Amino acid sequence: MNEQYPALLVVVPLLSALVVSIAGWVNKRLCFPVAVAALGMAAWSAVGLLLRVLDEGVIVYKLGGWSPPMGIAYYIDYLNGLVLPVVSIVALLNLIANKKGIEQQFPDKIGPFYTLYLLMVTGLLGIVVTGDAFNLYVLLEIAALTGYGLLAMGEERAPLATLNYLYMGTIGACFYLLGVGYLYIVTGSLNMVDIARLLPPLYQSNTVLAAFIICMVGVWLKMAFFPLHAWLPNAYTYANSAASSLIAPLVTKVMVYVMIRLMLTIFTTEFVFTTLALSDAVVWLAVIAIVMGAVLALAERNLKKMLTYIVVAEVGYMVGGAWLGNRDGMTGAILHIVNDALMTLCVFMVVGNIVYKVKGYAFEDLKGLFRKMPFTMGALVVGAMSIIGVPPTCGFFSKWYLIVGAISSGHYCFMAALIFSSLVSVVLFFRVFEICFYEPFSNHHGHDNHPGGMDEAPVSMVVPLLVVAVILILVGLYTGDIVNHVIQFAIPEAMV
Amino acid sequence: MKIIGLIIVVVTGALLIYAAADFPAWSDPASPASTYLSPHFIEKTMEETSVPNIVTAVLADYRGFDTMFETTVIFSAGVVCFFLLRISRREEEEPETRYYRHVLTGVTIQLKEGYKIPPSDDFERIDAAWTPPDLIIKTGCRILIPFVQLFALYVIAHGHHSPGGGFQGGVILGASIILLAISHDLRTAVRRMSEKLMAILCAVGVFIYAGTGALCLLLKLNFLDYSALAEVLHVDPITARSHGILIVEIGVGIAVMATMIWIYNNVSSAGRYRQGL
Amino acid sequence: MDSIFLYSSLYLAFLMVLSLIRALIGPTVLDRMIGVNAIGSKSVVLLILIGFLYHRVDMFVDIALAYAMLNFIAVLAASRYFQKRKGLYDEALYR
Amino acid sequence: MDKQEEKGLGHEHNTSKVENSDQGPGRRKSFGLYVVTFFIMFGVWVVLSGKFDPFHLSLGVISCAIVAYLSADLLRPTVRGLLILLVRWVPYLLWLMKEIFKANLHVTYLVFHPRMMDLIDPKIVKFRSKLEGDLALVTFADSITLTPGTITVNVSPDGDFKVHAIDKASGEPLPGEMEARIAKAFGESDG
Amino acid sequence: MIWPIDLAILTLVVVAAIGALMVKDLLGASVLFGAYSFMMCLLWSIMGAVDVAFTEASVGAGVSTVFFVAAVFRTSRRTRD
Amino acid sequence: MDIMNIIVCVLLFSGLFFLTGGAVGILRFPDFYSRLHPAGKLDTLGSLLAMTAFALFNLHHFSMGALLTSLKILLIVVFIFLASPTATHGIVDAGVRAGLAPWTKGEKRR
Amino acid sequence: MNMETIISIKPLLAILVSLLVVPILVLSGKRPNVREACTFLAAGVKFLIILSMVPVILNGTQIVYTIAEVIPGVAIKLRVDAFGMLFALVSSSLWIVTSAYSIGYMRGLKEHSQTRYFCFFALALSATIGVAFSANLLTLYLFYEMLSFATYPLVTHHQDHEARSSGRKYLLYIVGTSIGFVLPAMLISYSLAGTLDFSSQGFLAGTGSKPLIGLLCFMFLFGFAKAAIMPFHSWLPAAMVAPTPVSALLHAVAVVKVGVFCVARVLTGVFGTDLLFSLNLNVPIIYIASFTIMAGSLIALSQDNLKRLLAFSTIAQLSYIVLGIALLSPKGMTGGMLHIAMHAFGKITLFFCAGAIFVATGKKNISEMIGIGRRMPVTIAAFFIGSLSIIGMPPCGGFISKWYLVLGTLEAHQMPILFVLLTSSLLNAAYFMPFVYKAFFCRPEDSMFENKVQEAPAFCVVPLVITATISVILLFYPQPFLRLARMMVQSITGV
Amino acid sequence: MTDLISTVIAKYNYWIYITLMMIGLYAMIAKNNLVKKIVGMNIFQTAIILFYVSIGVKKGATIPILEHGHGPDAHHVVHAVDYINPLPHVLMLTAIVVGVATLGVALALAIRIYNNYNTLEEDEILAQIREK
Repeated sequence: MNEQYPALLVVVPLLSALVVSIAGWVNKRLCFPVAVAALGMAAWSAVGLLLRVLDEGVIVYKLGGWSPPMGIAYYIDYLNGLVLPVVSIVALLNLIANKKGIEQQFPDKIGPFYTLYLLMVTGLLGIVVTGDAFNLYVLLEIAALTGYGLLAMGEERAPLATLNYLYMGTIGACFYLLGVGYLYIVTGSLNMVDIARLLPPLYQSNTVLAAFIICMVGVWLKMAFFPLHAWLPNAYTYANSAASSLIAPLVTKVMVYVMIRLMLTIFTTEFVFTTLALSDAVVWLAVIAIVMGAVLALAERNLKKMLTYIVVAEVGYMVGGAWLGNRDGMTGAILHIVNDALMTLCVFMVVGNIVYKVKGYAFEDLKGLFRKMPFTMGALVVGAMSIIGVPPTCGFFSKWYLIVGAISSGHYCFMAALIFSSLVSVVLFFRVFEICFYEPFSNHHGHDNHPGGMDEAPVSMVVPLLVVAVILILVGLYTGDIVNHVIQFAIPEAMV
Repeated sequence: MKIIGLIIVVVTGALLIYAAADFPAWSDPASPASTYLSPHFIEKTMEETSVPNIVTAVLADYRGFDTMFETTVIFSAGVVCFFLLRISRREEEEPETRYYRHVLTGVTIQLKEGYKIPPSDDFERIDAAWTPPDLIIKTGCRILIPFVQLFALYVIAHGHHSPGGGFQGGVILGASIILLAISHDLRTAVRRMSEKLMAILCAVGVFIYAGTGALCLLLKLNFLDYSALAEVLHVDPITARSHGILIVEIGVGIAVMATMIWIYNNVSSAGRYRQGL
Repeated sequence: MDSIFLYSSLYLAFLMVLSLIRALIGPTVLDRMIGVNAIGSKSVVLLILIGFLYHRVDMFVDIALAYAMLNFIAVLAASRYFQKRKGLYDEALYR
Repeated sequence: MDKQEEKGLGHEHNTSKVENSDQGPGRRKSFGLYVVTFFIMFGVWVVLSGKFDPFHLSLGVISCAIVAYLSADLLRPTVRGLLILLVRWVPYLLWLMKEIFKANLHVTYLVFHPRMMDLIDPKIVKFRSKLEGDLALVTFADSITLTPGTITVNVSPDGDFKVHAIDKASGEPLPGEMEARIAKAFGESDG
Repeated sequence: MIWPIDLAILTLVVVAAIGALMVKDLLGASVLFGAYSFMMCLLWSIMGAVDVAFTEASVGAGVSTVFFVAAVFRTSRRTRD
Repeated sequence: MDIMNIIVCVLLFSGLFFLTGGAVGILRFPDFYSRLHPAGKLDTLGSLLAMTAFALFNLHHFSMGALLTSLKILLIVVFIFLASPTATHGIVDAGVRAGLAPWTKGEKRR
Repeated sequence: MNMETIISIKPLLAILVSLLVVPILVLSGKRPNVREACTFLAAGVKFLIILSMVPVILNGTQIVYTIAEVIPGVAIKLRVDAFGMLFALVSSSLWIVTSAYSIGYMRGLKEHSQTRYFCFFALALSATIGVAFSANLLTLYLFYEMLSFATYPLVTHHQDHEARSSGRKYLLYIVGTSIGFVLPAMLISYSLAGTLDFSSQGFLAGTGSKPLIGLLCFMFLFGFAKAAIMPFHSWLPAAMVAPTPVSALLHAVAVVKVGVFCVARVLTGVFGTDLLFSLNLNVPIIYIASFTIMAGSLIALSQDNLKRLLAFSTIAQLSYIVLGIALLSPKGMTGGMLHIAMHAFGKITLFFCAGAIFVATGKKNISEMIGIGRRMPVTIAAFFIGSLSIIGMPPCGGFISKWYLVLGTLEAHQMPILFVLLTSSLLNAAYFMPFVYKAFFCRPEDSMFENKVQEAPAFCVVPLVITATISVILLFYPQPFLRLARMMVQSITGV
Repeated sequence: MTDLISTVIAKYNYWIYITLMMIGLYAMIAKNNLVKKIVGMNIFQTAIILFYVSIGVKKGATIPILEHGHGPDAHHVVHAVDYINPLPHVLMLTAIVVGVATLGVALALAIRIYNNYNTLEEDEILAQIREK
């Protein structure tokens, strides 16, 4: 079975989604255990794959038994070997944490919800694991479609926001598809490695250049990179918390992964950084993305929306880091995929818990939460520290690499933007903490005059949250190992 | 917005035109796309899968994995439509007035304040906006539908030799039921193909596909490597591939049919299932 | 024969233009439906013609058949709209 | 043999004067219905498939069985109905072809006539048909639609026709000869 | 060989697309979108993509127009652009 | 050019002629109801003739497969004959229900 | 110079003790006695662990422990050297005392959320020791930030409007500067040198251009805003809204001393004396510090609120330390380092006294305390001793450090600074002595208190007596601290 | 001039796909009605399908279904130049399916929006949101 991990990784969630879908019509109580078992299996396979990659190097899995340029193949190398466990574990933890919330929000549609959830995870895992450019598009659409479904079930404004997301997402996916078509027209191949092999003589071609730009624009649309970010905040804010805490951590990050995959595997660093002279412009865009994300977040009086703008800023981090054009920047970007997924998960799960208990996430709803939900808020503090970039939480270390990369490539503006965004994050989060901490005001100190005592979310929601918080710190402490044993090999030698 | 749109369109269009300048000429037999991978497919498909329709062979075998997810896309669209639109009985406000129609005489009865007629053969429940189905349309469709269905099944079964396959057949099959709903009444169609059945068939269809793949996996070959089915079907591996393609096409057909009907039911009745288009 | 078929099909394309004009200028939705329906019936003929041009008419018959069957579903659906929506709200039928 | 089956395609009006009796939950479905449907379908299948190896034939059997199971009660064929179809319809169809051809020439004449607007004078003609069966009515209505300058606007189940005629000449002969021929084709003229 | 038809239909397709977007009535737009679909189907078959043409025929004629009409039925025909 | 081809051409051209009539008719006729006449009738007959021509042409190289293909083409005709009046009726019915009054002599075309 | 190093987990344990006690404290929320016993226990254990390392350090050995290699070339790493030992010793010993005092103060005022208070106190102490034992800039930064955030709930303990605005100010200054200045400076240093480990001669020597090094130097100097060097000082008076024990330990010992400790560490361990000398960077630092000393003292003169007065006094005194380090002369550096200890004991006594007065009378302003000496003689006596220590007069420890500083200025030939030192001592006297005078020697009719001895609870009084006593003892027996400081200076300058 | 015309004709498919794509893109950006945008989206998607199918076209080749595919002479030699490239067709089948799925979801969303706001015009919806 060890050999079949790459297939199992994607197929198990898919099959279980179908089983869950049927179970939703037969016996609703079966849905949750099946879903958890499937995601657990997927996580197990993902970790197993990572270990195998560490042992043996790149793994190629031929689907249908056809060898790569003919059939579709999975390539698991260090890059996606690292991202896979993150995706599956984030999905698993979030599912466990949101069981109660889902039952509360969709008592009649548990089956469809879990089905969509599992399909979404299938899509995301598939995107990460696949080695075929077109297969990636199909999986992209699975992740997107299920994402629309999950996101649209929320507040009153959710459908409109989601429809906008759908428009943007479709344009993005179609652009990607078009880019793949351009590559196909000049190379005749769809396999990523194969395309990379065929491309070098064609680097000067207009078509390849356009293919690259179109693919990038498509992927940027999907990941909400700055000028193309407009759909993200509303779509994530008004969604239900179980969906937003799955999608916010994973979708943008997986898209960043796709971008890095395009840059490193298909187009190779030589083309991206030597033949093209775009990296300065993109880094400047990233700078604007970070600054705008931070500033727009400042303007929000609503925790969830504020977090969505932080997500926008974080996308700027990763894109900028990847485009700095040196090893440190790329390391930072890849590391930040992992870290940002985890910390975004953490803060969105916190929002989920708050919504579960308080039924709101505007700043006014947060009053006195430190007393009411100490564990949840504790996790929020850890998540916030990570987003701010306080050691030893993991957020610090990716920021470290990004800044070092910025310094060594001379993009001091990018460094300044990172620092600025950290500072703004401090303001953002401590504004929230203040509200949670001070209000309602205790006018005369001395006695506990807060109404009500502790009113924490259920254990099943708090424990995964705390696990995430601990993971944030552990990942931070093991950054060195991750970089030395995994990321270092994920970046091609050619990149200095 | 219009000006922004125009600017974006002009910029993108310029980029695309710029790129198109370097394309190989249209319908050039020597273009890379025609000379790199496709000769293998064209020349080897018959040997390797014994399916004359190369598109079907590539679709369901060489790139069968894509197609599995394509089916999943359709399935998830169905689930999403259901998830978004279906108003469950709990949320649905029970109408004050119910309408029934006596089947034999066509007399419509209006019952207020929640009175019900127990389900019987004589009366059927109808909707407030019920319109009597048109005789010509109804009769015409009544006769057409079975043939449409037969044609759909033919398309699924003959995907190997002529254009078509699971997806097209499934769509036509679904369209036949949609035609029933349009020409008669949504209730008629739903009575024939109940919601639960559709939902389960959707999943079953995709399950047939993915399950075939998983069966190959259990038979110690890679996922979707149909030649593993040779053991089970007692044929040689190449024929096994051909049969495997048929099996997955059937799965696709079932899934697509059920999903199309499911989406139509939800969209046309806005999730209430009371009255459709 | 091929050239006859080719010119016939070009002529059919021209006829489709005429039908398309009706579909474009309306004035009511129903006029558009007539136009589109006419395009559909010409398409069936055109499909078979293309089949002859490719010398593979047996492959194109299926498509034409499917077309003939399904084309009228769309028309029925659109006409069904008016059966159900009659008098329900007074949206301008005319432009 | 089942009573229903004896009636043939045109004789349903006794039990199903009211339309959509096919929706009635209590409608009896006899086994013969399925068998007949199956064979009709199989005939069509053979035309469609064009492959006579056992594999494809068995697929055809399965498909036809599925269609019979799904839609036999929609088609509602009977053995006698089929025979009638062959024996009595063919002459009618030939006659109809002739009429259609005439109708088309007429309309084409109108279409290409430079002063077309003066020639046409649309009006709605109403009449009541003697026909009773659903299928007979529908056949009549469709035939009207296909023949000279007339389109059926509405048919009630009782046989009230509203016909849109493009000019005076087209509307006058209705119901006329066509009704009689259809009645004959469906065996209603003597009943 | 058959490229003249290709050119003709391509032009028609553009006209149909613009028409579908310009019509100030959603039902009309969906009907014209159906016409656009037909054209596309013809185009695929002209280019020899029979399977794609078949799919487009069954989807465009059988399903997506019906979906559009159903959605318009459930919402509104009104549009300002 | 043998006799068969001539028959085919005649049938095809007459079919195209009727189709032309249909296309021109729906452009020229003054109102919705009268436009249905060419759309419903001429297109049907035009298709019928053209299809017959195709069926005959296909039998040129006679074989079992060609015969079946011709039968299929005729099957299309059958379907058109079933579907076309139904569709026409559907459109008319919609027009009536939407409250469209028929054009009468002397009005402007619309 | 090479020092022997041994690897031992002890420094980590010293940090972890107070970290691990936090969950216990949380769990014991409803049982104050258990909670406070645990606090004491942790404080004692921590002190003992640190004490157990003293002989090793005095032998000239360093203790090293690597926690995790997070970035190539940079690990989260602990290293105990003489300077760190000195600082750790001071803060851990004072934690015990402060714990006792906290109990008295908090119980005396029946404060709310005492569990939270003790938890974050413990956290803050962990961070302080962490800073003391950091082996490189990254570790230093880690614990520095941890301390910043752990102190925030303590500063804003009262959760009222004033606390809120002070808390904001605190964060703005501390976190803003650390992220805005220290982080980039650290990263630039890393990309210049490829390492962040402190070394006795600094690791930046010979890497960057002169302006860049200068820029880095000032980014570090102001970045560690906990050192309260002007203009980044005003968080400190604002933070005085915290409960007095917090002010006492954190704003007289842990937090602010962490600031100057960091500055000292960076100046010596990152830049190195040679580099500073060669670029002549120490002179501006000296003048900035001098300015802060003078300005702080002058502002303190005009304060009526006792704690604010102490805060400005602290600002001034902290710059003594920076000044001492920046002099770069062996004597001056010794004096600066010693001043960490001496000022800590003196100032904590003063804060304890202020707190005790508040507990006993509820008064915060000096003008309301005329004649208080009769009511609380022990407290005010301790206050007197503490203020003597700050002024730098015998018989208190402060004298020694100031003496060394004066020697240092002479050694460095900075005569104007000598003047600054002397003037500021006079100013110190000018703002402390009137209070003491009024407290004891006012006319009975002016006295605002009944003439009856009524001290604060014993838990308050005993600690302040202890610290006052230690202040005095330190004059006569400064050996441990002096030796540590000298060792450190020797390792830096070789003298 | 003749050069230009021949370029235009030779790549007519590509120019038309660009035109269609831009029409769709413009509609998605500039149209105000949500369903119109969905129509635009579909046109956008079909434009890409057109592009792909155009890639596959091969002069002088027939449709990619093997002649004499079965029977005794099933294994006679097949020449790649005789058949149109099937791969783009396969890809585009998937893309069409994705298009239908997206269409269904988009329409479902539009219906939900209509239920909430009773209009499909984006500016009217936004005005309603702003009022609240």
